[in-house]
Amino acid sequence: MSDTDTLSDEVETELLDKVIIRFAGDSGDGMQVAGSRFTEASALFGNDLATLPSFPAEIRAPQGTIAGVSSYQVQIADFDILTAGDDPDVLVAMNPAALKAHLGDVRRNGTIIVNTDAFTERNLEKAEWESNPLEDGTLEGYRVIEVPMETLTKEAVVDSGVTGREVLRSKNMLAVGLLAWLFNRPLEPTIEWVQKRFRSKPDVVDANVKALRGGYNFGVTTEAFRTTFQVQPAQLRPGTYTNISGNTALAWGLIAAAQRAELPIFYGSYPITPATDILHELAKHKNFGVRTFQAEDEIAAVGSTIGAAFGGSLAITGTSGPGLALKSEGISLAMMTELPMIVIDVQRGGPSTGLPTKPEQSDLLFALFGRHGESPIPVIAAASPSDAFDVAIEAARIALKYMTPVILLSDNNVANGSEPWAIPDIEALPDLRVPFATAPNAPDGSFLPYLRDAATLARPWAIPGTPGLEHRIGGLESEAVTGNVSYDTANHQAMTEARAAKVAGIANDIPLLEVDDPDGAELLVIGWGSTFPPIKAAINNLRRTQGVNVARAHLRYLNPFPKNLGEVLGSYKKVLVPELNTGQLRYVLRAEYLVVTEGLNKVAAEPFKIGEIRDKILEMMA
Amino acid sequence: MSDTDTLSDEVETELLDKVIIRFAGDSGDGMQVAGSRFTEASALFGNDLATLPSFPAEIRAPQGTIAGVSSYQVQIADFDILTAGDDPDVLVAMNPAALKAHLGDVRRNGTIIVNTDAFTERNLEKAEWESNPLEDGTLEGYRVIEVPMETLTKEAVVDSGVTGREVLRSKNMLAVGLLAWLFNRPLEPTIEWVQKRFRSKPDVVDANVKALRGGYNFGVTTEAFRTTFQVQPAQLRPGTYTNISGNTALAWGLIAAAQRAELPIFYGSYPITPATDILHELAKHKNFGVRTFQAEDEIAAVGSTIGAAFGGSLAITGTSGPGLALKSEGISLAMMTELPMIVIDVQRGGPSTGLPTKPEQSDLLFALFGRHGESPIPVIAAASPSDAFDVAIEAARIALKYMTPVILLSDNNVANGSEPWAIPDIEALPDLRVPFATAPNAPDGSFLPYLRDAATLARPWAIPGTPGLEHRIGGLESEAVTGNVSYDTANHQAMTEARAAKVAGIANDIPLLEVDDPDGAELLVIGWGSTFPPIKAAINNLRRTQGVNVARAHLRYLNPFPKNLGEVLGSYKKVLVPELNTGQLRYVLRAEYLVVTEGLNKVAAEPFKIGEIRDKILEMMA
Amino acid sequence: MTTLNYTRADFQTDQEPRWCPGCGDYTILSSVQRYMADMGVAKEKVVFVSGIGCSSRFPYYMNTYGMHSIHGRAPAIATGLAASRPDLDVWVVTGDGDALSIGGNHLIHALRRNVNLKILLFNNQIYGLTKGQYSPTSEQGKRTKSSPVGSLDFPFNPISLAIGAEATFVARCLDSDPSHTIEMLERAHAHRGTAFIEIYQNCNVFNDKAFIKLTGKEERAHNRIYMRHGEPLVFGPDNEYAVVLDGAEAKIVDRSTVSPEMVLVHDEASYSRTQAFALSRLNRGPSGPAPLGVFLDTPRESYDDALNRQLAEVQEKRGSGDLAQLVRSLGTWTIE
Amino acid sequence: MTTLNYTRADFQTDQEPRWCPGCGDYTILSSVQRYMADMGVAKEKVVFVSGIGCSSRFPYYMNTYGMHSIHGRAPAIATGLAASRPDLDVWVVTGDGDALSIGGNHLIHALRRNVNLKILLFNNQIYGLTKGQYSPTSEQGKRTKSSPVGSLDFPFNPISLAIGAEATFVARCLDSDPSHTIEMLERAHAHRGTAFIEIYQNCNVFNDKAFIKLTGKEERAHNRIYMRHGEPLVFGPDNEYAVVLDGAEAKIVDRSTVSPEMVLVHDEASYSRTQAFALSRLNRGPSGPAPLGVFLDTPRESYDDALNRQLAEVQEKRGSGDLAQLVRSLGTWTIE
Ligand SMILES: Cc1ncc(C[n+]2csc(CCOP(=O)(O)OP(=O)(O)O)c2C)c(N)n1
Ligand SMILES: Cc1ncc(C[n+]2csc(CCOP(=O)(O)OP(=O)(O)O)c2C)c(N)n1
Ligand code: SF4
Ligand code: SF4
Ligand SMILES: [Mg+2]
Ligand SMILES: [Mg+2]
Repeated sequence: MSDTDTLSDEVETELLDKVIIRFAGDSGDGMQVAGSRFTEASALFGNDLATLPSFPAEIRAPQGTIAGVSSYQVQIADFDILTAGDDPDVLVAMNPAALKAHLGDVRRNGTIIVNTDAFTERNLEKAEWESNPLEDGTLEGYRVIEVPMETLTKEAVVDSGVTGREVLRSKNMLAVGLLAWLFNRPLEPTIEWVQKRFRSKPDVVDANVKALRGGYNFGVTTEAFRTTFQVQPAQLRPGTYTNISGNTALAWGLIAAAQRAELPIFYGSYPITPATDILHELAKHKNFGVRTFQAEDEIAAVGSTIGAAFGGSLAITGTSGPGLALKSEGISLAMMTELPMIVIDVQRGGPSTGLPTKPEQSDLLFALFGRHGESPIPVIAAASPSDAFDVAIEAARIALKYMTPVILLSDNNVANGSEPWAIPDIEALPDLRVPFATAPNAPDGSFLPYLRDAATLARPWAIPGTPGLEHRIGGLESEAVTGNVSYDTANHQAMTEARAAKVAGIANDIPLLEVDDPDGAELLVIGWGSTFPPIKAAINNLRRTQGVNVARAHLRYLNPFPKNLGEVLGSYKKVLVPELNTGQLRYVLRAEYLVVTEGLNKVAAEPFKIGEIRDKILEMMA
Repeated sequence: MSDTDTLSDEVETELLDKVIIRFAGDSGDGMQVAGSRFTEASALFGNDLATLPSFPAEIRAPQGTIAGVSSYQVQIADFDILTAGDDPDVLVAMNPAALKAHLGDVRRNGTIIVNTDAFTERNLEKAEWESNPLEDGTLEGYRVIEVPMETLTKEAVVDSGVTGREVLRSKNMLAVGLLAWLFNRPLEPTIEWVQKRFRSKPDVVDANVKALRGGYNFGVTTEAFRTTFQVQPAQLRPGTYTNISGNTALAWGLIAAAQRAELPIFYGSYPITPATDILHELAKHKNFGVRTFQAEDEIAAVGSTIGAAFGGSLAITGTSGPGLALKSEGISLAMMTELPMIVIDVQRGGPSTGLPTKPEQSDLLFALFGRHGESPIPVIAAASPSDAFDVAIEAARIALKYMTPVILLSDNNVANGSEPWAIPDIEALPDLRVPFATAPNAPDGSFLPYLRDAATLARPWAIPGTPGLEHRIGGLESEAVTGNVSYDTANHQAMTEARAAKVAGIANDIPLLEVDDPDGAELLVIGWGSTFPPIKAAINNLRRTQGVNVARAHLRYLNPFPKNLGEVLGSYKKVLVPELNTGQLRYVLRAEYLVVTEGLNKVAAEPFKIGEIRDKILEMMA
Repeated sequence: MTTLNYTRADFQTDQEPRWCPGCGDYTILSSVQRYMADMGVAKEKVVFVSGIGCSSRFPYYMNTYGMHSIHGRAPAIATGLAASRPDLDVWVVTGDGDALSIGGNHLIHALRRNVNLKILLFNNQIYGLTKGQYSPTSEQGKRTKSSPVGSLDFPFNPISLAIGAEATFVARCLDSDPSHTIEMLERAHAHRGTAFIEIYQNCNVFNDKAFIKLTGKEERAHNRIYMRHGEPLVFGPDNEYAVVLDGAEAKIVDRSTVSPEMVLVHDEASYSRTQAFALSRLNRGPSGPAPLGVFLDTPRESYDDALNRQLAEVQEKRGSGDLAQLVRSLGTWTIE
Repeated sequence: MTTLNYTRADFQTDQEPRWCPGCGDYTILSSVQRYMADMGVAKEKVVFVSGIGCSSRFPYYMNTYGMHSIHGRAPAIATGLAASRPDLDVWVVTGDGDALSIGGNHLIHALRRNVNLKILLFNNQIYGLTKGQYSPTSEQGKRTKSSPVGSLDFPFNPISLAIGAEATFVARCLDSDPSHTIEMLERAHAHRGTAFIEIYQNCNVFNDKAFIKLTGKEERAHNRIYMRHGEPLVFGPDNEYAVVLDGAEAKIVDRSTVSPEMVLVHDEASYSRTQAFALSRLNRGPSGPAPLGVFLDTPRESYDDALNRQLAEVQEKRGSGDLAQLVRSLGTWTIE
């Protein structure tokens, strides 16, 4: 089992809060204006540093030709050190020629905002595309946001009194509005500039402001994701890499787990931001024997998943906070019938509908205690987009081996962030095969569905269709071994203890917590889930730039904890726990180990900036 | 606010694990056989002491007349001290005459199992009933189990080869079967006796065994409740008393709260054992302006309750564990829209469908953390059947004053147990009135739905229909003060903190924890919910019989805790926490106060016997 | 009654609608605001309850009381409000996903119970807010991000489902036909009990032109079958088509091929509900001629009226509740 | 195919049924066990999935694979099982509360999707297990513990709801008519896709004699309308009643008052579904003449067949999945 910490050595990530956006389009598309407006509006980005290198605009070439493409690159970084000649993370391509000219420079898995209205037959020809890049897979591997900019601009400015050619002139403002939503920028500075710039033509002002708001609204309404920071792959260890998002890595990890377990996948789900892309990704891979089922609601999603688990599939259901809240009763049934199942919770800003496109880590206590009755189940969390692949496999291993539902926690940062991922050797992935019960397991030739394996305490998996092992399972308390309904009090005590012991026993089957502590630090920074990249970057930075001696550890297993966690916590004078919640892991550590830790907590629904963690560490070291 | 401890002084309860059952019927009804069979089968009742005083059977009087009634009383006690001449807790009345003869002796609020088939016009006349006691309210105040014994016996023995008069002779075995289910007795001893007694007539054996099982099945299927212990009202303080069950006390407490708040009740619910009787009780009192709504499911139950709260009702929804699991998302919405609401969870054996008729306290962590996102809400628990009345009023007070959903925890013991209750002076009950907002609260004449009260941090309650205060609320994060949808990160941080501070602030508005510690004990026994009667009885017994010096405290408020709880816990060398779960309050006390406590834990789904608590205390004092 | 002279502006809020430019929701919003200006109900009595979806953002843009609740639960929340506050005018706004996917159970039970609610279902046959998955009304085989090789789901016909669930008022209108929409809002408001209106709404970003047969300039005259109570069901630019009954089945024929008395006369008031059901089967989604207007208007006592009537009857029979008497009703004993 | 010669005993378990003596569930259990003995399917391929209620105890008494799941969710759980294991014979047992109250959404979506499931709904018009509250099929005004002055709820007609929800096989039978029950089980099993059977089941403790009109010795002959495909709908001791169409509405008339060709001929195969809907409206609950038998049998491709067909088609087009190739599909770069 690779643990997050070993992985980190492969990818020596250096996280820079930095975003590079390149606007490309026809000279008439107003890309310079769009770029400069957006940069000015970005003045509020922490300790902004905005550099504006602009590429030499081609002399007036025919519209739609590559030669006629002009571009404008804006670079916003939260950090003083900039590597030269960085590739743009985001390309705004106003037509096929702009895409053709600049696609090559875009960072792998970067975001491409493309004006679909301009992708006409004629324009594709003029830009020398053989086939339409939007459909022929050229843009595979990039996050593509398709925006019908002309249509939206026309409708946005429809009653602004602007007509004819003038209408489409404010198309660039629509792009700025969408980027304002994507990068959390205020509209006011741009509105003020437009009002001043076109004060003599009120309807042009009106059109530009309406287009600006139209673009912003498109972002709000289509819940397009906010990307605010980018993992800057500094020094990578030898290997073959691809750039991957958390949701994609989770989907591929599940497919890999199914192959290693030689089981078909059944994914029962219901669309919800930010988990829907797992359904979208898995739906593409029917040729891996993946069955995706878009249920009528989350209760049917977890219900159908229980049915598929009963039938012998690797059964998974994925959702976010509000969906997990609807699945408590179903998960409790899966726990009582002791069927293998993975429940993915891609956390988002809560509570209730909350902030759907915002990251937060506020479902931990819900994952641990979110069911009526004594119902402990394993909980595991992905630390970064690339870690999600291994965590999916580990969740499957535990679910299958111990015949239990497992909750896999991710969040918006992991799901929609992306980073380089060292492609593993598929054959070297763990063997997850768990034999189905095929023969009676009782002396008298009968089958006892709750006769537990001595080592794992798991009950046998006898799937329907297996001759001679007919049996009934259900939500009422079952009699030990026979599984018949039992109201007997002593039996209920014994079964409650057995279910708890089975989950607790998993602690003997997971790696000890590794601590990155080069030279005996006094302060330990410990995190879980998506705080891994910013904690690691902050500590690397402090060690490298100020020689600060601080230890670092990251928890993948939240239930059961690694066996040495208590010991690790006890061996440090101070412990800092950064979390995007009000201190949920700290609460559990107090309960489990009576240990006092310091928190760095915010639910401001933005990932931690490296500076925030760095300053807190320095404060605690002072 | 009366706290549970003050109440206990009024009712000096002395709990004896003791049940007295009287079988009454025609001499031909085989009551002696039924009684002796049941007693023998009870040998397994802990340190059983079975006494068999039998009332002189009347000489053969005409069938159905009072004179012809014979009876048999069996008394099972788990405790050495018996008060003479106790009234029966359970009367099995095989016909109207038996009921007429023995009803007067039955303990108030006792259980009456009546053979409805015998309540014919003729039999009523012969037993000198003016009207049918089953319908004219005579049995108000008793727990009545109506059993069509002749019908059930005929159908049970239909293919046992027994015909004519012989069929109904096994009617008494049906009664024994039902009592075996009610008091958790095995059937085997009675079956063996029947096989021996009628070994020469196999079809009579078959009929008796089928009738026995028929009675047991009727109990199982109709989930009739198990009563195993009885509060023995020893010395009561002066006052007017009635005997009340927890579910009835809760319903009446809600009606009282509604009157004190001058609000109509809306009870949105869905039938589920063991909470259904609250719906049944409230449905009787439409003349108190009580609206009960049997929804299609628990999600619609909590949804309709949210709608009624928005409309200005005192809105309550009641269920058990599996239903609470379906209400997490709805409760999260109520918390985000900050509407007043009471959510009653009558806990039962879990997890999943679990043991519906069994008591357990295993939903505490689920009540505290059972929602996605940062969603703390007040949690309060009823300690005994009579305490439920005050707890209902206190839950309403908190919900209305702080504009928040409140979870009220009860369980099978409280719901179906019964005890003497000192009838309070209605006028002296707290005034719960909370004024609706009727005027704009902003300088510019507008209405700000999230402008918080400085003291309570509660937002104003402006109900639809109020001119000028039109506003929108919802599940998305709201902007402070205006309530408009806000994606702003700083606002989300501020609103998360405000919601948490509002709930935490309630600690300043609830009584300090009272400790019953006459002479400075070293050991504190602290409990919550339905462990109150057995803890109190065990400690009273130890103090009285062995002069043991032990302190006792009971928590009504589980979130927020009373402000002095940390201090109280710290001032004792040893703390014992008896709970019908695997240590959930202990876990929370460790997290909140880093305090180590000893647990007395069982999920054997039976209430604690006095002896179990007594022995644990003695063990810890040794 | 003070005379209410509202204008549409009175029903607009300071929150600027956030739908995509060109979305059908804008026109429905303006139709509702225009209707409510003349509805004759005090603004503060009107409450909009929605679930989650682009359509469910509606309450933020209406200057009345409103709740943007959780996915699928608006009918249940509105039921609690309407049942406890009979003086209010409660409207539910929901989408095809919100009402027919996760909210299906609450919808059919609200329709069965006949609570005093007006349910507006914006059917754009797609999940808009979550960016384009198929919905329970999407045509089978539709390719979307969650059904890349075509969806397997056979769609609901919302009108047939409503009629099968004992609904007492069922109608359909088009987002782009404001006057007919306003007429339907009026009919729904006049109906005491649950009124269900399916509004075909165009989502121009993820399911554009789904209703083109009914909105496209040339085709719409051939496909809109406006139903008027008591009038023969004829349609087409020159009323050249007619609806007839073939046994229990409604069929579209060339009017010239049948005698006038064969043409089905629309009867929205038939409690057998069968004719309304037959008309609902005329179209398999909006891909051809589709009936518009009121399918069924068969009032029966509303749930909240019956609930409040029961309360009054019990109060009358037993007198208003006396708590002091209630707490003694199980018999008492006194200790001096 | 090995010859299966099962007897009823092969399908009985060691768990003694716990229903009340005289409950209708016993007869249904024996009918199902008798049918399955001759169904010709290997016992281990049969799975019973139930929700919660007295009826939902059924799986414990069938010696097959079974799951007693949670309230209302059996159709969803069975969907996941059937969709992933097309080789299995999946049966759902549910009650009027389990399927039409909390489980309404999963029922209508399972019917719409046409997954390969046989759904047996034991309609006793009461909540039995929770001791006698009214259910969505209880007659309006019914006095029960949760409705002491009469329930306000207008009941569902389960057949009308199923037809409105696009069900492809809808039938009804009586617990106390084992041979007809077995005939319906056979028809349901022969139907590829979702088959829905409403079984009138007497709860003799909380709702005794609810179906007396159809089971009482004298009355039943006057009230049982057995439907046979292709045969005229006539019933009564001497076939003295007949069903006719009055417009789209089905009505019961004295047979003597109409000419033979007026009598409606039963057509269970009409995809318009309207005649079946009309027949479903003949009875308002079991209080009078009620149709029994198959209302509708209109097969279309089952959801699980389509799902597995899609998997095969994609596998054929793209070859079975190659993980090594997939993880490189976003483009890679190598660091030496
Ligand atoms: C419990 C829950 N599940 C899923 C979602 C995600 N979600 C939000 S809107 C939506 C679909 C909305 O579709 P529809 O009702 O048709 O509205 P539209 O956006 O098309 O107007 C979904 C699945 C959610 N918000 N809550
Ligand atoms: C989530 C949940 N809500 C409520 C219940 C309580 N409950 C058990 S059975 C039942 C009704 C069963 O009625 P029906 O389906 O008609 O079955 P019957 O007992 O009549 O056969 C209810 C409400 C439960 N077990 N789970
Ligand atoms: S996504 Fe579709 S439905 Fe939603 S706002 Fe945009 S156009 Fe309207
Ligand atoms: S309560 Fe009714 S349905 Fe349930 S087992 Fe008894 S008779 Fe049958
Ligand atoms: Mg939609
Ligand atoms: Mg029922």
